[in-house]
Amino acid sequence: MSNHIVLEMRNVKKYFPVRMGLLKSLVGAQAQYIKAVDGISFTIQEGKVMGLAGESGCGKTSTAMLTLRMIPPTEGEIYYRGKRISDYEGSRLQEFRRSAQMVFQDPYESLNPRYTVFDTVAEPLLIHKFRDRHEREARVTRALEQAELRPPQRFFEVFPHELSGGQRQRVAVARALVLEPRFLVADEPVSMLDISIRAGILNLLKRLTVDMGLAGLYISHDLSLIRHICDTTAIMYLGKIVEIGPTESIIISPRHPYSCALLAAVPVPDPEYTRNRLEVKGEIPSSLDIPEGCRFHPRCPFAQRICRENEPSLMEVTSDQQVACYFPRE
Amino acid sequence: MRKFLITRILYMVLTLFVFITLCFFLFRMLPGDPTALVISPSLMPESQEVLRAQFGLDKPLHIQYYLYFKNLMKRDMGISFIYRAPVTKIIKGKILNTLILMGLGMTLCMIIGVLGGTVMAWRRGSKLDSGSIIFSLAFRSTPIFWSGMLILLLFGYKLDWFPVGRMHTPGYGAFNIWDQYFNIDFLKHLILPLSTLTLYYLAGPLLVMRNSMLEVLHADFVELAIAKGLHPLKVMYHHAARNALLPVITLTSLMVSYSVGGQVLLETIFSWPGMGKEIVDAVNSNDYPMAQGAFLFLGATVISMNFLADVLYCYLDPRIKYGEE
Amino acid sequence: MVHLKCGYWKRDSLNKPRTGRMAHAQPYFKAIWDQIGIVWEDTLGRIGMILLFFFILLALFGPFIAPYGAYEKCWTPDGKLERMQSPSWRHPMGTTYYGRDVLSQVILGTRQVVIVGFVSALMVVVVGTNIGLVCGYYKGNVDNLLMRLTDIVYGIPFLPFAIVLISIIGKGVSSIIIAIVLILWRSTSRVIRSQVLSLRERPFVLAVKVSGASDFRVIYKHIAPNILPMAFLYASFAIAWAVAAEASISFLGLGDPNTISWGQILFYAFLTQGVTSPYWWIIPPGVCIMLLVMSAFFIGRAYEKVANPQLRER
Amino acid sequence: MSSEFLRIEDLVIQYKTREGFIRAVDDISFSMEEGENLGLVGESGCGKTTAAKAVMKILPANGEIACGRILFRGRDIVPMGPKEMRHLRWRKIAMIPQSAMNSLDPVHRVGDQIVEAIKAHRTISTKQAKMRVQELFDIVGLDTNRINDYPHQFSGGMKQRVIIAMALALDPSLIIADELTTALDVLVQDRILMQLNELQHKLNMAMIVITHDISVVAETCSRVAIMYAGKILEYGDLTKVFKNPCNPYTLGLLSAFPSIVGKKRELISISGFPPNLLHPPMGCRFWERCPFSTERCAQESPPMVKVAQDHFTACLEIHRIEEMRSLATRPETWRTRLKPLKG
Repeated sequence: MSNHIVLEMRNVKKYFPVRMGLLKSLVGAQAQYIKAVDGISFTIQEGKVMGLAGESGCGKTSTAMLTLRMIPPTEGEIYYRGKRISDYEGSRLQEFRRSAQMVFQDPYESLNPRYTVFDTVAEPLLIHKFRDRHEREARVTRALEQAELRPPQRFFEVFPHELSGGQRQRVAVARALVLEPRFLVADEPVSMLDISIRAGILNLLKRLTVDMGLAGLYISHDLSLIRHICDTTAIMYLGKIVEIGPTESIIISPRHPYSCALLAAVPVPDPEYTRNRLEVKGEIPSSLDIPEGCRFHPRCPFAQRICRENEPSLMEVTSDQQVACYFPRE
Repeated sequence: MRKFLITRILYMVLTLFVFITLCFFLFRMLPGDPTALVISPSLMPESQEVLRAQFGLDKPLHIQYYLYFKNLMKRDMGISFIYRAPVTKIIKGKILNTLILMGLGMTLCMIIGVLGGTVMAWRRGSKLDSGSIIFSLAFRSTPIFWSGMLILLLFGYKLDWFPVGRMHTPGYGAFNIWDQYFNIDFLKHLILPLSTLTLYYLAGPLLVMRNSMLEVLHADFVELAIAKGLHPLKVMYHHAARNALLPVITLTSLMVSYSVGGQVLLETIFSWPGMGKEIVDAVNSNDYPMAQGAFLFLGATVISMNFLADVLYCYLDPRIKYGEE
Repeated sequence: MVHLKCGYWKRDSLNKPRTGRMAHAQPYFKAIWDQIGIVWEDTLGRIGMILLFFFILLALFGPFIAPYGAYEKCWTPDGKLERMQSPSWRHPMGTTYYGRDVLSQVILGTRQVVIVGFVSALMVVVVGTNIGLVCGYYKGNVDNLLMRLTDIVYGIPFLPFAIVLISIIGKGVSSIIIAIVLILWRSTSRVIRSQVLSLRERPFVLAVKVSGASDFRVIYKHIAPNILPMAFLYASFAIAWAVAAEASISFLGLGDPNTISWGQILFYAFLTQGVTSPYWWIIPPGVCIMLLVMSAFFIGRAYEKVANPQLRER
Repeated sequence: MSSEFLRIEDLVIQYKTREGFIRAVDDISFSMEEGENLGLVGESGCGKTTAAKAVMKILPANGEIACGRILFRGRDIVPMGPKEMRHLRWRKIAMIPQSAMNSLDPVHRVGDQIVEAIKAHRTISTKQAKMRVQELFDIVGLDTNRINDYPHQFSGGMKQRVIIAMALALDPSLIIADELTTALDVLVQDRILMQLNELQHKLNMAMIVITHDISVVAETCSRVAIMYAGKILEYGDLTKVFKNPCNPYTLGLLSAFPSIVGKKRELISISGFPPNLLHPPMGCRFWERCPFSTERCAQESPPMVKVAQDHFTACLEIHRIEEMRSLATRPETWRTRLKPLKG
């Protein structure tokens, strides 16, 4: 397996200004920002999938939008195969769009109800000016084939409401593949699907990344699913990565208290298994008002004075596992 | 809540301002001499001069605009060519006639619409339901002047149950407001136009209430209310109807805007001495100061009613009252 | 409802044989075809469509059917003006005070009503939909500005505005259409905007944006087909509205004096006879207005079920 | 009269649609004891929510109980009139609906909505009821100062707790929890499940846990019923069903479900989709997707058979269970059986 880095994030930040009323801005109130992503760095290699886990509102989706350059970063740099795409605009951005695609959470919402499967899958080709009708048909056929919708021709004229959830998600995968991208983001692609067919989609995504040499970013709040598909995993909390490393080592020996709590909270489908819960206090604070020091300290059961005063950065605990905590768990 | 109200008041003032400005330009688009707007050709040359100066018709447009506003603030809208009296004075005498008829009509529509719509949604698919839909839509499709004509023809002229048009029997002189509106004679004159108005506008609130009720009846909180073991009436009125009411309130402001139009036709048919009839008469006799005054007044009514509906909505919906986060 | 959430009861259609594909207009084509089908399924909707079709035919072929001209005076063989004749074989709907044939007037009056109804409805929907699309899609300042404008237009009472406008720019069919369009776009744009606001957040829109689609493409190729039901609903309401408005304006004597219309027939009746007008003179045009407006309302009501599936009978 | 707490016998529920009748729940039976937790597991559209709603008789207008009995403490509630039902609802049987987020009336204060539930069944003063609400807020871990807030001022997890507080208001003996934690984050989900479990043991309430998440069932229930396309396929003691599954569908579900503990294993995926309930298959509902099905499975509907004490299954090929268990964890097993679609 080659070691090529496809996507790299270097200390990327995304702040969204809070809309103020006219009155307030006249009075000259300080502009407030939602710090959705607050300085994250990671790399994804060819043929590998990185998992991004965290509670809702931790900045997972904003991170995904940044990697796809759907939104520009406030600060920091994003590299795609060595090219700095963070300040791309216009035609160069359009060119980049060909190589980065996304699969969405809700297969009932992510397909246009008025488009047939063929039109849905061929749309990216039309956007990128594939004028030859035969080529389009060939590519759509191949994409559907890759998404295991067989025989592809039978799905051409079908509308989304005639398909089952799993089939729809496969159409969404085909749409993402039709431009032969190098980078694929999947945002909770199976959470709306029935359990019995989840693995089918997951295995498909996994196989495609390996076979086609894609780099994958898999976003989920469900660590047991992340475990199944991802090579590396990053745990996010309030816009920052608190722990990152190989998936199995994070699952088996999480170091950050937050990761520990998150993992301990996942229910286990075994009636005889008893979990060791790790209580964390309160609820996730608003990203408008991020705590001083370590952003997890108000909820952390092990917080010390230093945690309240200084913010830890990612430190290596083992050769490939990094954690942002002064007192990592053993 | 306060923030919401302040923005609404600002919007209302802005809307009024733009509306008044629009009015200024609209009436200055008149073909020919702009003086036709304020100066009756039948006036003495001297008094023509006085008016010309007062309205600054010899001055550039922006000064005219300023004077127009200044006069408006002083409640001076010029002199009616026909009545040979200040427009403001004439409007003052007719405001109430219009507002009473319109206000009563709208209130009746709302009450019948909300109660009826609830019942229709409850008995959805029944004969009562589909009958009411067709009945109300039929009336809504009938032009109000035509139904007014037919009603007058039938109940006034043929059957002679009610007087044929006007607000009072000719020769009736009222001493005060009480006397003008609270007597049998007025009531008799009121019934026909009021029922025409109500029947015409009933379809709006009735059908909106029905539809919004049907929608709410599928809502999860209604299911929970039933699961809580509440009495069906309580579920119906305390939860379903209370929520279903909100779109109907939004409709009110629309209805006021429409009903001002209806008022014009209604007053023409029933010879009701109000602003609607006034604006038609004024336009037909090229009495522009009067037309402008009436138009301004009717627009202001609509704008303030819209504002009131907004406030009412805000009062009824806690999501606005206590700020959506 | 549980079972409506998932589509797997519908998968039978997978097995249907598929024939050649339609071109790019397909999303629109399918949307439009769906709408017509759903209206046809509804009893009242079907009645509405038949009535509307009838009036369109009348408007097209009126001049070939009408026995007399609109303003033609009818004379008896012995040279007397046929004033206020009650219905007879010669004049199935009687004659007017001016000795004109009411039936012919009603038939010939259809054309202006239908033209005003359709032209202004089309313009209203095109203007309103586009404003709604732009507002809802771009949000921000453009939206703020246009929505304030909508608020202001909501403050203008329609009929008084039309009266004043026509008295200023002159009588005529185009004046009526202008007056209607200037005011009526407001409700369409407001409703479309709120639909677009929610559509633009739907993942399928994001998906084509990820692929690099331009704003224009997103708006007109992906969002617009999905708001068609709403646009159609408002188009049918706009027809009803425009017809009623035309009738009202003509009734007030502000219509085109040289073109007959139903409102104008009633105007002359009211002008000469007041409330004592004979039934044959005022009933036919009034009924026609009512039926035409009603047909549009019926179609609209049937559409409402598309726009709002909760109302669909199950 | 049986002394059982809740017993459902041969329950059939159908929805009337334009295309015909849909049997959302088709001839299911189960029972539960006082204070017991029963998990109702199945995928979307399998009829689990419908079955639960039937227990409270709050089916949508087009749904009806076609036949069967629902015995609550020995009394059949199917023939009960509206008045009797109102008496039973919330006081005896409360529910935590699927979409707790939307289940609070947006125009009323949350406290008032709970007070309303209390006052519908008890004759106490509003003041006393309010005290009770404060107590309940305390129990579920909500700030008591917030009882006069409106629903939109709460976060999703908090709304869920309001609903739980409401469900506990009258100390019901049965709570129906429909997808209790699906929309919540893991940490919140975990805390709510734990709290509910504690409360339930303290108050000795029975609970029907409806979910697609078998790990939630594994942690909260003592018995389980696996539903598929309107039928119960396997049913009984939780440990027995999970440790000793006797139905291919259960085997499939368990092998499809990822786990965070233990060795990482490959997940299976059952090809195909559930049958159209407008025209359900003659035989076993699962036969089309089942890798072990035979001709007989397509023809005959399997009866519920007892395999052990408190462990039942509906499968005609039960004698091959050992073979099934050994093959079920392999993804290839479930891939091979792709029935040709009927033309």
